[in-house]
Amino acid sequence: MIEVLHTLSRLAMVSFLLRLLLHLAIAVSFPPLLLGIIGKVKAFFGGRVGPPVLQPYRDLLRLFRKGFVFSRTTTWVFRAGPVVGLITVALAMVLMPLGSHRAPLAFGGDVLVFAGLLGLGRFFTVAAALDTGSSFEGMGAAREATFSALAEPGLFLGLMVLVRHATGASLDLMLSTEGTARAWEATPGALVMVAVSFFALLLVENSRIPVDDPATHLELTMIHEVMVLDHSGPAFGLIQYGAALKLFVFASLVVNVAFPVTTGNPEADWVLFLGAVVALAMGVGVLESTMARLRLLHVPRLLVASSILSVFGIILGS
Amino acid sequence: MGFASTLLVIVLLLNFFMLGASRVRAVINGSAMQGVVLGLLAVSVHAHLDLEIVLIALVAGLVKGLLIPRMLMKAMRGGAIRREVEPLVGFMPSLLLCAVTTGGALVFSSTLPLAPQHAGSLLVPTSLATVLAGFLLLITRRKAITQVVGYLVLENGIYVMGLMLLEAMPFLVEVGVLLDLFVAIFVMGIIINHINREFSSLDTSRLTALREE
Amino acid sequence: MIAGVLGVVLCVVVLVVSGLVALGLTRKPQVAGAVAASGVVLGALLGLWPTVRVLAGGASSEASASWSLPGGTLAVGLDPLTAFFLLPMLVLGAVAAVYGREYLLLFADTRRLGFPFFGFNLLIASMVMVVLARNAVLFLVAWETMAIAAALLVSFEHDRPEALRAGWVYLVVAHLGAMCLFVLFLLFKASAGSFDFAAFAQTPPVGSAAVAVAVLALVGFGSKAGFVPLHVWLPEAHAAAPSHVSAILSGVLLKVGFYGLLRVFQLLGTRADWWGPALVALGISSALVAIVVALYQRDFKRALAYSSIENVGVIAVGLGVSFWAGSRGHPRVSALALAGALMHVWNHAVMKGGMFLVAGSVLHGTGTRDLEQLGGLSRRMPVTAVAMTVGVLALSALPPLNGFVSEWLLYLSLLRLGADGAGPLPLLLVGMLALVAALAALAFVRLYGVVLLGQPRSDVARHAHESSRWMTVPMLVLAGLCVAMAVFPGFVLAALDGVRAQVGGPALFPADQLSLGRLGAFNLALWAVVLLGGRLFLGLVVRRPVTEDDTWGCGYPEPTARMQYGARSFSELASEQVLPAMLGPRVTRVKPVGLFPGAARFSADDRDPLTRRWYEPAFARVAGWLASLAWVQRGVLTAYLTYVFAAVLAALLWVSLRSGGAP
Amino acid sequence: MLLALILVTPALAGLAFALPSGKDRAWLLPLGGALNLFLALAAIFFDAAPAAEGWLALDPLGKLFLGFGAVLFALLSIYAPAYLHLRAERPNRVMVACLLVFPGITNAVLLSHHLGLMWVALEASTLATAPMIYFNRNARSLEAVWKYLLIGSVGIALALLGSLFLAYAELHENLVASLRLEDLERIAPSLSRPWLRTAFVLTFIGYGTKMGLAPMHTWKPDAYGEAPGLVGALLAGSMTSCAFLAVLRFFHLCVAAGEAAFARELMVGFGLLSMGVAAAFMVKQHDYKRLLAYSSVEHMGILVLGMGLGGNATFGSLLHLLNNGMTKGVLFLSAANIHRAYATKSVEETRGALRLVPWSASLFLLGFIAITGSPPFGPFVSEFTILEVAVREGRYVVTALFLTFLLIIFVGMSSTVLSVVQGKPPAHLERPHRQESFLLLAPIVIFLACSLGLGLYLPPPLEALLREAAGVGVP
Repeated sequence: MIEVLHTLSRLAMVSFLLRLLLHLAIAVSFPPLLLGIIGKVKAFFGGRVGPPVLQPYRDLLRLFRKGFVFSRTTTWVFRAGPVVGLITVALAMVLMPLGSHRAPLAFGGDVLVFAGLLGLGRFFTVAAALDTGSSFEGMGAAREATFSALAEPGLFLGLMVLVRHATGASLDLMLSTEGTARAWEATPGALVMVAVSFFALLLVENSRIPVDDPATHLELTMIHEVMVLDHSGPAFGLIQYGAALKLFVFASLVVNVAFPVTTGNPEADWVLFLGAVVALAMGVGVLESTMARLRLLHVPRLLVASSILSVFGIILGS
Repeated sequence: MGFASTLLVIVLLLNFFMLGASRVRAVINGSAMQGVVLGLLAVSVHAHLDLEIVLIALVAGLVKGLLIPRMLMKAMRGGAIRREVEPLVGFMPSLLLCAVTTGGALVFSSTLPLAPQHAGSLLVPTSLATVLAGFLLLITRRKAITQVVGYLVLENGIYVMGLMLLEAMPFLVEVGVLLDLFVAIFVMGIIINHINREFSSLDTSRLTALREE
Repeated sequence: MIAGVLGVVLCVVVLVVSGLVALGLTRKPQVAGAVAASGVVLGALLGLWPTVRVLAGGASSEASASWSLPGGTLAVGLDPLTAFFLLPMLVLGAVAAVYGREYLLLFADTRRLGFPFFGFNLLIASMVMVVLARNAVLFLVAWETMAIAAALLVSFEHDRPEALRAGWVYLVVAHLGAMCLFVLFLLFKASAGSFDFAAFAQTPPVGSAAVAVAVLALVGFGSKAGFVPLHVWLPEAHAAAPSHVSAILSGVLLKVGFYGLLRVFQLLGTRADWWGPALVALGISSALVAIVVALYQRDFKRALAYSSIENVGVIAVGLGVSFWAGSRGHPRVSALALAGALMHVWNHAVMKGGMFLVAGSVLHGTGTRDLEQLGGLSRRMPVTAVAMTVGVLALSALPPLNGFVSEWLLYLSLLRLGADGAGPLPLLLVGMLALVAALAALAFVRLYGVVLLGQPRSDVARHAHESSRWMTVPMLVLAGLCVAMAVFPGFVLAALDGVRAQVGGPALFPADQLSLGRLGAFNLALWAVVLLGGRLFLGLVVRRPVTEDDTWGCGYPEPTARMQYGARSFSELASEQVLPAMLGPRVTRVKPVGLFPGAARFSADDRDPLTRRWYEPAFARVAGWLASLAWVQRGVLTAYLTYVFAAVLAALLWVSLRSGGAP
Repeated sequence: MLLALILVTPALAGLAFALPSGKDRAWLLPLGGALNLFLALAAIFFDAAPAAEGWLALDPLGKLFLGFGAVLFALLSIYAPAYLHLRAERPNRVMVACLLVFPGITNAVLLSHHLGLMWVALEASTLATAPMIYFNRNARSLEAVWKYLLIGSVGIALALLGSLFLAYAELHENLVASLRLEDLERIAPSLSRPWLRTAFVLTFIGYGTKMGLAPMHTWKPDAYGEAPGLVGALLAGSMTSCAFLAVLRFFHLCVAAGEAAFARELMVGFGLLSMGVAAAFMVKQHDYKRLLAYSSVEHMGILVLGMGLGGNATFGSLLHLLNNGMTKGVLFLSAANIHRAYATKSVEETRGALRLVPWSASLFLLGFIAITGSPPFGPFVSEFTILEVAVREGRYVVTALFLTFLLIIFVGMSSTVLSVVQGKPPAHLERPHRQESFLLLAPIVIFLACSLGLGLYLPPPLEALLREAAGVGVP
């Protein structure tokens, strides 16, 4: 009897490990695809063929094979920027449930750690930019730091709405399919607000149009891209990959809130979830193709608007 | 009592005289006269004269009527001034003020109960009115000497009050008071002398260097 | 070692005596410094043992002796609340004393050092005495000694006008606060009949007197803690003081204000409903205003000082939420918020103390606090750079450092409040706190970048030198404490248990304790991962070809250090374009116009907006009113005599009126 | 022995007048100070018997004031020779003589149990101090002494009128008109009320002029500002205390007569007015000696305010007298040292005294901290005691005004004092050009030690004396 139990538990362990591996594999491998999809959609709208969807993977591989160029001005901070930037996003990813799939790591209050990790990553990215001593990178750093500071209240206010119907204060529980579904039933209005607010957050945090134009070539109008100008080779690869990962994390956040659907079948749920993420990416692509970048000084209004949406959400949700 | 009352009225009239006089000499003379009248008063208000009272009357008359006025006259000649030109408050207004304060003194003293032996006496109102007249002289005049006279008149008023208490006050204290008065005016005289030398004038309105800006 | 409160009293004695000896040795600064600093270290060691024992759950102790002073008794006590504030005093005091000896000796050629050494010891001693005192008169004596010692230390470099002014402003605010405390304790006395705290607790004031006491405590102690709008002394003082003193001011002295608040609240016994919301309102407004202003400061230490106000605000919010939630029946929330607030007291002491030491080291190495003169220091001051990295991350409330842990507790409490459905208003607090934290991160990444990174902006920065070991080791000790407290929050929480109970807050729920432990583990893991990742990346760098070149200037061939983004340009977007102009710097621009433009000019005034907009005009107006009274004393003797005359008439009139007609 | 207290130092003054050498003459001062202190202490400890048919007697109040005055004078007399040595260019015959006469006269005020004698002595003290104020012999000091003399004489004349009214208050009730304190206190309950009240008002204003209560304070900034610091300290400490005692004597009669209530109100009113007026003029004060004069006005206000509040505040008020006197000693003497180093009293030109005269400047700074009522100095304890009564009696308006004025005064005084003490000295004075000698500092240090000592520890015998004098037991 006991052996059976042992075997069962061992089986459970193995299946758990397998599921974890699958989860991580998807989380690690899928993100660059989103960049490819967005690029493709924009190309479509621009009437071009555009690079293949898998181009981001090739870019990354190419970058990782290159050597480094470091500015003489820079110190260890410049080298730490990409590393810490990637590590923090990766850990944030670990805290994030993907659809109905539980997050690999969860504990009470980890939602705050999630925000903290993103902040830490941003800190080092910005510091690395300042380490170059370039006026352009300094400018980008200032913009990035300012805008993401203003975006922070929106994130927290949205979380406050979600925690109302969650069973605990971990990201895993707050974004669980059941919890979000319950919230949709109780206060659909609030959830719409939060979903929109989080989508705006996604655009800001990932430097998408209308906040920033990742494809522009005029440094003076850039935010994120100008900040990483001096990075090269594998370091730049880390940054690019980190950016993809971050997009994926935020896409998951939005999808978790906006699309809390589960079939009960894990495999089907993966398809459902990734499909939703891809759809979101396409949506971003469409948006980028149809909208112009906002004037720099109008960006804060967008951020404040997103916070205000969450405030409405709180009021509706309570 | 009739005599005493007459003297008191004279004291009051002298107050008006001093406030209305423009010549410094006249003011000093007025105060001298007041001093003499006060000496007489001391003798007249008291039914039983004893040595102490006579002595004090004598000393007071001497100091207030002779010694101090002479000192002031000397200072005046030193300062070569004759008139109180442009007093801070004109002569007519100061006379009016004096009338008002005298009336006020009468009213106020009517609220103070008197001992039977002083019933009907004008001593208290005269005293208060003289004190106030002294104050008026101090406040409305520019010349140092006139101000000293004002102080003297003020002291005269107090002396009138003291007359009611001559029996009560020890002789020593009375003499001490008079001595203090004399020394005070003596010191003031010295200072007037210095003022005269330092500022070549006895006009105290120049003494305004010490002030808040 | 002497256990119990007498051990701490002995510590005070050692501090004062060593300080006096140092004062006597004014002509031999080397010796004086050694005596003073070793006095502090010795005193701290003497005091630590009883303190730690009480924090570890040992019994409280009291002692009392009669004192021939009206109302005074020499009553002292050591309970968890005292020990809680005592610990950072002793630790930071000892560390700062060691640092300060070296720091001050740099001035040995130009200044007399006897007083600064003595004053520092006196400051620590009086602070210790403040938390020990159990008698209002003794408390006030210690309290004002503390203020005066601090003010005189602040104006140490009094030939600089800003230091002189800082000392003056500090004295004035401290005096205002002390007056509130006078009345506060007198109200206690009026109901208790004695100045002893023990009697206060027996028969505390009730009704409107209790309200008055609480309000006076909020003003009196709040001015010490630095609540807006009574914070104006704080940035000036912290910037002007020698850096080890700034560390003490910010790390401990501000917290003494909280000690006072908590002690008075404890003595008042019953907790009024409005305390919580009042603290929250004060706290959040302080935090928001301060961090917005911190963002554009040009002076390194002033920026840190404003951040101190922000942190004080966060602590107040924590206490307020705890009180509020406790009275509304949310014990779990209350416990979390209280734990967060208390832990933040310690965390902030360590991290801000460390940061001020860093600022001192930078000042020492370059001779300037002006951010626009700094830059690129991490190459020339590597150890300072490491300490600053830790401090900046901790102050930005980022993992894996201790500042994050306490703010984590606070946010978690608010999340729980949201989960409990406590109405929208407290929940909006989360948004504001998030903004505060995000702006703090912005402010600190700016400091970090402008001081350490990029190219030196001036010759002094180009020729900066690292400080000696006497200064770097204290910084590293505090940085190490920051890390340790982040990785082992459970220990910290356990040490707070006694004071938690004394303040009357509920214990942290087991589930939350568990989460806190996991957070500690996560922090440890994060350290490990980041260090490992860094190691791997460096391995990669070694294996790949590396080229060194100039920074890419976007095609511009000759970038200079002056072209870098500086302190002002970095914060320009936030503080001049986005955030409320009322709190922003006053900017004067003369743009070149026309065909033959005249001289263009630009200046930004980063003084405190409240000082600039409220206090200076108000003071000027009152001074104007008073000056217009000068005619009273215009030197005219006859006028003076008229006053006497008028006084006589008025008094006589009053007497006759008062006694109904006849006088 | 009491007679000796009055006569010994004036006798020395006679000697001083006779001595030809100014330098030797100055050394008579410490001798006089020591003798006076010795006699005073002996009288206090051995409870000297009444003298001159009971006109002179030593009650607890007298003991307190006598001891205080003697200590103050002794310390000032140590300072005096060194100071006069600095001012060797000025003849000091009159100065020394007057200084030596002064304690005799003030002792007479303190010891006399006859209100007439007390008046005579107080008037004499005015006259004796006038030459001291005129020590500098320039136009400014002349103006100061003129105002001092005239306002002071008018005030004291009012006090005489008041004394006579009091005598009449007895006479009116068919009592023996006597101005002896013992008689008066015995028959106080049966005095004629209207006369008594008017008498109190007149004497309060009269002696209040001498104390320097607003609005009769106007002579004070001029006299204190122009007199040598030594004289300022003597006036602010000793002379004002004599006038205060005179006020107290009359006040006690009112209390004994059951007329305390109106007297208290009057005192509270004038006390607050004095503090307010002082506060107004201490903001942006350009002359640091005038600043000290206004500070003296403020503290006279506190003294009568404390008396007016009554109860334990009486004790506080008497304690404050000591504290204020000692602290004023620190302030006036250190200000005098600073004045000598800079040769100007203007705050604008006096900067960075800590660099130029570090000791005096430090003492000046500490004196300022003490006088503004900061613990751990004495004035804090006494002000706190007074405030306590105000709060306990629920007189919140008084409390609020008291604290507001104190705060304004602190703001004004601190900005002036700090800018004198701190900062950079003017360029032409960069080097310390005159050594601060021991004798110029030691008395200041002792004054400060007294002020600090009274803030940290009130010796039980002194406390007992204070309580006895205040007529209050241990609360």
